[in-house]
Order: sequence, then C-alpha cells, then structure tokens
Amino acid sequence: MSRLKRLMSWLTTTDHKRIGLLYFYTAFVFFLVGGLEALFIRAQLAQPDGHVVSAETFNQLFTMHGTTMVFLALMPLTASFFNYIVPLQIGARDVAFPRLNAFSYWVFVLGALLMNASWFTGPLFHAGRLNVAPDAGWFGYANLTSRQYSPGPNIDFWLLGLQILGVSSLAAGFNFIVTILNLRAPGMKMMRLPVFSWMTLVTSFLIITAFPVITVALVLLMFDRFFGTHFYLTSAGGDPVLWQHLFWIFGHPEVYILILPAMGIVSEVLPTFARKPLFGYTVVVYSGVLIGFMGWGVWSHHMFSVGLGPIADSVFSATTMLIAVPTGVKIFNWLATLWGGQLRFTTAMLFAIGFIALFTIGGLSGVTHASPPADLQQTDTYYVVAHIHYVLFGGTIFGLFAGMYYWWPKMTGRLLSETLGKWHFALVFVGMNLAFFPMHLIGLLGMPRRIYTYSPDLGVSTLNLVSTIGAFLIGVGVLVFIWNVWRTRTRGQTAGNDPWGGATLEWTISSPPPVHNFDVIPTVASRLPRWTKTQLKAIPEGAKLAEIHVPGGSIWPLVTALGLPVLALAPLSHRLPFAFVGATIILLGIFRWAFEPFEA
Amino acid sequence: MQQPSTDEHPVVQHAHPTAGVYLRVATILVILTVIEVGVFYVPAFHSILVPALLLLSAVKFTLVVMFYMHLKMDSRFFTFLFGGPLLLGLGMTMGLMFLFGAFALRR
Amino acid sequence: MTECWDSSTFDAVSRDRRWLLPLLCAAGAACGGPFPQSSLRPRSDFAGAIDRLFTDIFWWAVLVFILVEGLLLFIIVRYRYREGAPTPKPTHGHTLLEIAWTLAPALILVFIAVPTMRTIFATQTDSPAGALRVEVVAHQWWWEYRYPELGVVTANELHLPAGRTVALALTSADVIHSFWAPGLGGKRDVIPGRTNRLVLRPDSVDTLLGQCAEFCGASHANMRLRVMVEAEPAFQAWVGRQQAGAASVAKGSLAEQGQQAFRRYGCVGCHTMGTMSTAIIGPNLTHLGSRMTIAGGLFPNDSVHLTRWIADPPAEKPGSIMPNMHVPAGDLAALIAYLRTMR
Amino acid sequence: MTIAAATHRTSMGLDSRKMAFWAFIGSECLLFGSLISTYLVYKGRSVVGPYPHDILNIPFTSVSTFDLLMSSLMMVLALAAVQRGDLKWAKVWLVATALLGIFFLSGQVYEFTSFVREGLTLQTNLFGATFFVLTGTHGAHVTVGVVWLLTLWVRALQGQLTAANAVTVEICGLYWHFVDVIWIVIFTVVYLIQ
Repeated sequence: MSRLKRLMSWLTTTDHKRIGLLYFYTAFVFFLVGGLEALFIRAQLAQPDGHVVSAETFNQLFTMHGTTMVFLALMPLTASFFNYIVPLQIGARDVAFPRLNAFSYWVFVLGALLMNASWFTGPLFHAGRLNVAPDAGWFGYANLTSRQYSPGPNIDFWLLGLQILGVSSLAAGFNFIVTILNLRAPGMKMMRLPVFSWMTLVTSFLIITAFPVITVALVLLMFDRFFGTHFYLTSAGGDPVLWQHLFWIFGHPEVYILILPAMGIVSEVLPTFARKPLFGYTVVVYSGVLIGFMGWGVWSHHMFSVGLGPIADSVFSATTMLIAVPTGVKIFNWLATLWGGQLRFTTAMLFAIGFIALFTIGGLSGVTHASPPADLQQTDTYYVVAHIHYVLFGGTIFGLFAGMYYWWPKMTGRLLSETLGKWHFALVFVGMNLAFFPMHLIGLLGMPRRIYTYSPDLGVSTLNLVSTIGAFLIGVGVLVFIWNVWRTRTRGQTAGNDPWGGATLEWTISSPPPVHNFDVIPTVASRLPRWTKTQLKAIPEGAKLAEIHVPGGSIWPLVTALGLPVLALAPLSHRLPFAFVGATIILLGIFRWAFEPFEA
Repeated sequence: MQQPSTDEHPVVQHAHPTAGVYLRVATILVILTVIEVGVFYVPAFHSILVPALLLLSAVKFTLVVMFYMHLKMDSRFFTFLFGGPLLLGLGMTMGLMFLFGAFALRR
Repeated sequence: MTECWDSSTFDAVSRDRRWLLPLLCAAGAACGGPFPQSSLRPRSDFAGAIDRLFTDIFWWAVLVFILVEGLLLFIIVRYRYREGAPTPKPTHGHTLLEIAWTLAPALILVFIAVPTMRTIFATQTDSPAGALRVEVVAHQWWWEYRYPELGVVTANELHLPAGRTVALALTSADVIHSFWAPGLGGKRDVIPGRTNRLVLRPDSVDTLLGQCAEFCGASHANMRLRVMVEAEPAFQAWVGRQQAGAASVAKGSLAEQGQQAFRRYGCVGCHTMGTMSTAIIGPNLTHLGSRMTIAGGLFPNDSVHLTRWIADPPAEKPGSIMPNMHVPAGDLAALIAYLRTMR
Repeated sequence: MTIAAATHRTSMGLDSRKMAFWAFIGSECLLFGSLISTYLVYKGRSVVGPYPHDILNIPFTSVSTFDLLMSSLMMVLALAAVQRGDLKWAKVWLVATALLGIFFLSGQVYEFTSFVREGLTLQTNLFGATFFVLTGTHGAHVTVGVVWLLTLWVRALQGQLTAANAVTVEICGLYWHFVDVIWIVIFTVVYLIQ
C-alpha cells in the first residue's frame, strides 16, 4: 500500500478497532499534555512564593490541566476501550453505527486541537503574549467568565471547545447504547453481559442525559459573551449561581462517567487473575446502575459553601451519603472476589488492586465532604484536590492502566513487559501517594486550591515540596510505561489468543482480531463463556461459513467533523463568513454521508 | 451474516393505528387547545388556571407521544428511553425551581 | 522530634486532635510554626462545632479504612498464587453477605448523618439581637469591612471582640469570592447579587489568617485577610481610633507634600481619605497607618513595601486594578510619609 | 435515514436506527428541560419591561399551535401512506407537513420582529433573553425538521421511498412530533401561564 493510501485508510476507517487505537494514542498524548501542565503547577508550588511561571500562566495551567484530564484524556481513554473491547466482548462485528463512531473520534480530535490552540495563538488576538489558554478553572464559574472580567479569547476557546467535545461524546453515547443493547451475540442476555460492557452502557446513558445540560449552560454563556444577554450577570437580575447549578447537574454525572468504566475494567481484571468469577455479579451490576441514577440527585453537594439554606443542604447531604452505600457494596464484592482465589500479581492485577486501595481512600474523604458543615472547611482547599485525585487518579487512571496491561496483547498482539510494568506500577503508586496524601493535610492546614503562590507563614512548605516530589515520581513512572510500549512494538512477546486465561469472548479470537472480529458469531450460554463447560460450541455443527462482508470506509464523517471547528472560528474571530463556510461543510458532509451506499 | 438463533429477533414493525385513529386524536388535540385558550380568557377559571393548563398540556403531550409517536403500540423499551430522561428532566426542573425559591411561600 | 514543638505549636491543634501532631511532624511540616490558617484550630463556636463533627466522621473513616485496607492486605498475602494449588472454588455470591455489607455502611452513615443535620441547623441560625454587625464586601482582590453601627470602614484586617456574637453580611462588588478564615469556621461564598450570612462567636484572643477560597481571577492567591480577635477593651480602643478623623499633617512637612501628591496623582479618585475624598473603588485609607498589611494582606505595612507597591502595583500583584501612576521618586517618598502619618 | 447501518436481526428485535433516535429524543428532553428550567427560574425576575403579559400575543400563537398540531397529523398520514406503499399520497402529506412547518416558522419570524419593534430584544431583560433562546432553539429544531421533510419529499419524487424503507419516514416523524410536543409545553409554560 502506498503511503497516501495508508493514510487515507486511517482517515476513512470505520473499523471500531482502528478507531479504538486512534482514540487511545490521541488521548494518551493529551494525558501527557495534562501531566506536563500538572508538573508545571507542582514546580511552581514546590516552595512558597515560587517564580516558575507567572500568575496568569499558572491560572491557565490549572484550568487546562483539569479540562484536559477530564475531557481530552480520561473520557477518550475510556472511549478507546469502549471502542476496542465492547464489540468483542458482546460478540459483534462492529458498533451499531460505524461511521457515526468515526465522526465521534474526529470531532474529539478537532475540538481538542481547537482548545489547545489557545496555547500558541495569543499573537493572533493581539494579546501581547503567546498563550491565551482558558483561565477560569475547569468549572469556569460565572460571572468571572463574563466579557467584563475575562475580555480576552481565553474563555471563548474553552466554551467553544467544550461544545464541540460534547457533540463527540453525545454521538458516541447513542452509538454504544444501541450497540450494547442490539448487537449482542445470540444467547448473551443482559445478565450475561460482561461488567465492563454493562458499565459502558450505564456511562453512555449518563453521557446522553448529562451533556445536554452543559450544552445549555454553555449556550447561555455564549449568548452572554457574544450577544450581550445577562443570564449570569446580576446587572439585569441574572444570577451567576445558575451556572453552578447547571454545571454540576452535568458535572456530578460526569464524575461517574469517569469512574464507572474504570470500575468495569477492575471487575474484569480481578476475576481473571484470581481465577474466580466476580462475586455478586448482579449486585455489582445493579449498584453500578444505581450509582449512575443517584448521581443525578446530588449535584448541590459541590455548592455547600454557596449558602443554599439548611433544608437544601440537608437534602443534598442525605442523597450524597446514600451513594456511599452502593459504592461500598462494590468494594466489598471485589474483596470477596479475591477472597479464596489464586491471585497472580500481574501488572494489570496490581493496578486493579491499587484501584481498590486508593479509591477507598477517595471514597472515605468523599464522605467527609458529604457533611456540609465539615465540607465548608474542606471545599476549595487542597483537601478536595486530594479527594478528586484519589478518585480520578487512584481510581480512574489506575483502572485505565489495569485495562491497558490487560488488553494490550489483544489490541496489538504483543504482551507489555511485566518487569517494566511492575516498575511502572511501583513508581506511580508511591508517587501518587506522595503527591496526593499530603494534600489532605495541606488543605486542612488552610491552603486553598488554585493559588499560584502561598505564604511561608502557612507552615505547609515542606508538605508541598513532598507533594511535588511525588508528582515528578509519577512522571517518571509514566515515562517507564512509554518505554514499555515503545519496546513492545518490536520486542514484545507475542500474545496468542488468550495470554491470561480470561473468561470473556474477546479472548476467543486472535490477537489482534481480524477485521471482521469473529469468523462465526459465537452463541453464548453463560456469563463466563470460556470458563464454563456448558458453553455452546462457537461454530454450530454443520454451519456453513458464509462470506463475511466488511464495510468500506467513508471520508464524510471526517468532513462533517471538520465543519464544527470552522464554525467555531466565527465567534472566536468575530468573523461571520466562517459560520457560513462551516455550516456548508457540515451540510455537505451530512448529505453525502446520508446518501452514500454503505452497509455494515 | 448472523447465525439464526432463538435469542435474535427479526426486526418487527408493530402495527400502527389507522388514519381514522389519527384523525380522532387530532380532533381531541384541537379541542384541548381551544379549551386551553378558553381557560386563559375566562376570568372565572383564573384561580385554577395553572393546574388546569398543566393538566391539559400534559394530556396533549401524552396523546401525541402515545399515538403519533406510537409509544402505545411500540416496544416498551422505547417508552423507557424516552420516559427515563423525561422524568430526570422534570426532576431537574422541580429541583431548580425549589432551589431558586419558586415554591417558597410568598411573604 | 520533640524539639519541634513549643507550647504554641501544641496549642495550635485542638485537644481532641493531638494525635495528629506526630503525623504532622513525621510529614516534616510541624516545625513550620503554629499554622495560623489551620482549620484544625477552632477559635469560635462555629469552627468548634465543625471541628467536633469532622472529628466524628474522621474516626468512622479511619475505622472503615483499617477494615478495608487490612482485609485487602490479608487477602493479598493469604491468597497469593501458589504453585500446584487447586483451582479456586467458583463462588458466585452470597445473599446474606450482600445484605450485611449493604446495611453496615448504611448504619454508619446514619451515625454521620444525624450529627450532620443537627450541626447544619445549629450553624445557620438567625443572628441574635445585640450581635455585632459587620458588612464584608469582597473586591478583586481585597476585602472591605464596614461596621454600620460603629461608623467604621477598614480593609483586609477584620477586628472582632472575643466572646461576642458577630453577624457577617457578605456581598461582592464584582465576581464570586469566598470568605474563609479557618479559625473562625467554614467558608461562605461571596456572590454578586446575593447577601450571604455567617453568624459566629469568636472565643479566644488571637490573630487568625485567612484568604479568598473561590478562584476569582489573576490575583486570587493574593486576596488574603487577617482576623484580629481582641478582648473587648482592646476592641473598643481600636474602634475609638478608627472613629477619629484623619490625622492632621504638620505644615511644611514632607507629609504635607505627600497630601498634595495624593490629590495630584488622582488617588482621591478611588480611595476614601478622611474628609478629603469619599471614593469607594479602593480601600479606605484614612487609617492606613494602623494596619499591619497592605495590598490585600499581601505585604507588611512598612515604607519599603509601600514604596514598591505604589511605584508599580500590577508588578507586585498581577492584574491589580490600581494602576501604575508613574510617581517620581521624590513625590513617592512624600506620599509614603503622608500615608504613614495616617494612623 | 442519515444512518444506514441497521442489521436486520438484532438482540432486542428493534430497529437500531429507531432505538438510537429514541435515545436522541431522550437526550433532547434534557436539552429542552434545561432551557425551560432556565426560563422558569428567571420568571418574574426581569428588572425592566416589557414583561410577558405586555407583549405575548395569545390569539396569534394559538394559530401557530394549531398549525403545528395539524402538521403532526399530516406527518402521521404521510407515514401511513408510505407504509401502505401509497407513494402518491405520501408525497402530498410530506410536502403538506413541510409547508405547515414553514408557515409556523414564518409566524415565528413575524413574532420575533414585532417583539423587537416593541422593544423586546435578547439584551433587554431576562424575559427577552430566556424567551428568545428557548423559542429560538425550538425554531431551529423546526427548521431542521423542514429541511429533513423536504429531503424525504425529494426522495419520494425520485421514487426512492418504499414501504420497505418506511422507517426513514417514521424516524423523521418521531423528530417532528417531538418538536410538536415541546411546543405544547412551551405554549403552556411560556404563553398561557404568565
């Protein structure tokens, strides 16, 4: 294949496995970008009155660190596993809408690039500096984001980027709901669905219900900034607190969008390496569903310091505490899964066990936040920073790393080095605790978050230095992982179909799987197809192998996706023609897409 | 190509109502709208204006969804896909109105 | 390790939190001093109530932590892979166990929820009659305090009498801020268009640090505050000094030149200064000389820092709304002399 | 019809495109839910007029509401015709639906311009901002629906609509009716309950 042809085959691909890989590599690059931003933050805070970066740059760094990690790294990393693994786990040839899937990916890349372009495009806006990155925090509280208090293009990049990323997430959400519900292999009842696929389904429902709310919140902000309305401005009776409500109505389900997939991965990894089925499968599934549902009724616990009144505080405190119950149940079921097993401590298993250990800490500090009076001392301090990092780093990222070591052989055909993997785990585990545990104390001792400098009088200088050292240790650990991935390309041990003895369908086929996944769609007779004797044969007696139709690629998802950032250039540059060009591209893309002969 | 099995179902088109049903539903919808506007203009109803209007529009909403969008005849699962988020949205609206003091007794 | 503490360090941590001390020292932080901004050092009824509640929850969390992590460690050791061991028995679940570990956390949460609700309602009461009213106005990036009954207006340093209930009314002049002096109690957001309230009774004489806790723009980190909790006589004396008019300047002195410069460079356009000007964009400077800090609690109030500050405010405090007035050195010295006189 | 990837056999026996579209409609519930919430939360908080009762024209909007209800009727008739394989009537009902949609949109354009003439703009007050953004979003949905209907009509003219692919019309119908029920809510909440 010529180089151009190969490039085109990636640009037009509709294969869920290729899209999964694209998601993985892109999101991993943004994970590194977000990590780099974190290291700058920690370098600045290593000592009091630090001078590594300016106040303005620091504010951009923590804003983009949060935004990048949530929307450009963790969500798309989970999406890469949704894409690659879910169709294999449920015994499908592809997702329900392969071209929509490609569209999701391209929209994500383009939105991410648009938002990060703000690091280098200051001169275009006569800003007198290189970087005009968003700088109002990842939850961008109004009215700091209004034109009056943020006149530059910083917030415009943020809100337009988020709008575009929302389109990507929504499209993926619809796609995976239908895929999981409608494309299961024969015999795979819902209660035989692997837990990771179940959590993908719950996550997808959360995405399609939560993202419209942030979309509206951002639309209102756009109107405030571009058309002079007063949705969040007090000057005409508006209320900046409305933004907080809309943001957190989205934001809390978003937290579960980030953690549930990781819980799903852990629920796959633990049984495999304990050689025991998941303890209490139904309970684990239902508690995942319950967590997703209850996530809708707790948003104001992010706002206890707003002063909502004792009744609202009590109600949201009670609902928040209730969520601790299904979460605790999950942890106990994982422990019971390990109990009595034969635990093989592969790197994937280490990360999964690390998940339990660290997520428990994050959950417990979460309970202290659920009590509004206690939260009044903790919110907006480093204590809450510690909490979210125990949940999102100790939880989500550990879960994702477990998934990477677990499914890497399936995705590439080669095993990652276990020796390097264990170094990776040790460095990240130690670094993580060194970086984030002291933050509990730093917060309780009075250091607010989002400050670019602090006084030595606070007495938290040493703790901050320790935290910085921990952050750099994490960085070293990630470098080890990159080295591991790099050397595995050529020197990795080949994997075979099933290097771990896994129980689910993805391990029945070759690594990496053929384009059409399954020669014959298997018929499933149990929850653990590869561990159960009652499993029906994959190929029924006398079945004739029909010719497998592989769908062709399509360029129109990419073209349609291209229209979105072009459209966004209109408000960004205050030049209307971009809007017409962008809309034309989108319309053209949709029509060509709709009338293109395509079958999957 | 998929292997035939007991667990896979061919896509069934549920029977849709006839044009006669559609016309009858349309008639009811129009009558309800006329009543709504009527209630709005008759001063005698003003004490019960809000609950009456909410009830009427809920009935119209349900009629369109049940008959024109075929939820009455179609798979229950579609009712869940639509009703779940609808209830979430309603809960969100009620929650926000409570938080912004819309239900507080006016003093 | 013991040489780290002096009595003030020991005092810095409340009685039921003494167990934290070795932890703090082990973490290498304890030698840093008495933690003037610590939330573990309650100095009011409000902060005390929060502290007791947090201690309760903390111990429940420790209990669960030990249980879960201990169990996990035990499992890791006990059930690690051994060569030749039989394949484990496939257990799929246990209804009784599931019920048990659903109820246990629920029960613990009841023990947390009840005192939580009690504290919520106890700490959000209406202010009693006779409480000292203080209006806190947050600005980018400094604090304004108005005592409407006393006719006193000051900035950044809040003076409160010990033992008397105080009712703070919090409003913002621009964006959302959050008023937080951990020793006094939990933070409360300061939101434009709303008036939030904090009712509390400081209980011991002390100087507490605090700062804005809600990100509010470029110099959010530099929006600091100080609370001087004083005995009633000392507080009354402070009020008396603040109520007095602006200090007079001697004829022909450097300070008098400074007074003219204050007018000439347009300082009067933003700052209240005695009867000379009544502008309210920046802090009231009538008694600037009596304050310990300047620029939002950022620098000590001495000639050196005052000079650097006025010479180029945005360089000292990023984003500062106070512009660089390009005051030449001579006038600057006069200005400083004048401001230092304004006690 | 933008998506042509359904398999003929599915785990739930439901058409994948229809399922995706119902999920989309569920998602839209939250979109309009947020907009309506914003309208309700800000109701009566405008500092200056014009206020709703000064400006909303109930008789005019009643006609628009009636128009949209009738368009829904045309839509179901179009679907019934396609399912019967009656292409001739399908064309008629499709274009009738689209025309009623265009009529509704013209009404909205007239309403917006007259409001602006009477001094209510996006910037005037909270009522203006919430009203225009809510009804404008609805109008944008109607516009998309009209384009979609006209596309189907052109397909019908080309003879490419058959009973076999009636589901493409059905999905367009779901969208159109959903836009209609949203209007039922808006008409009550914004226009009638002042």
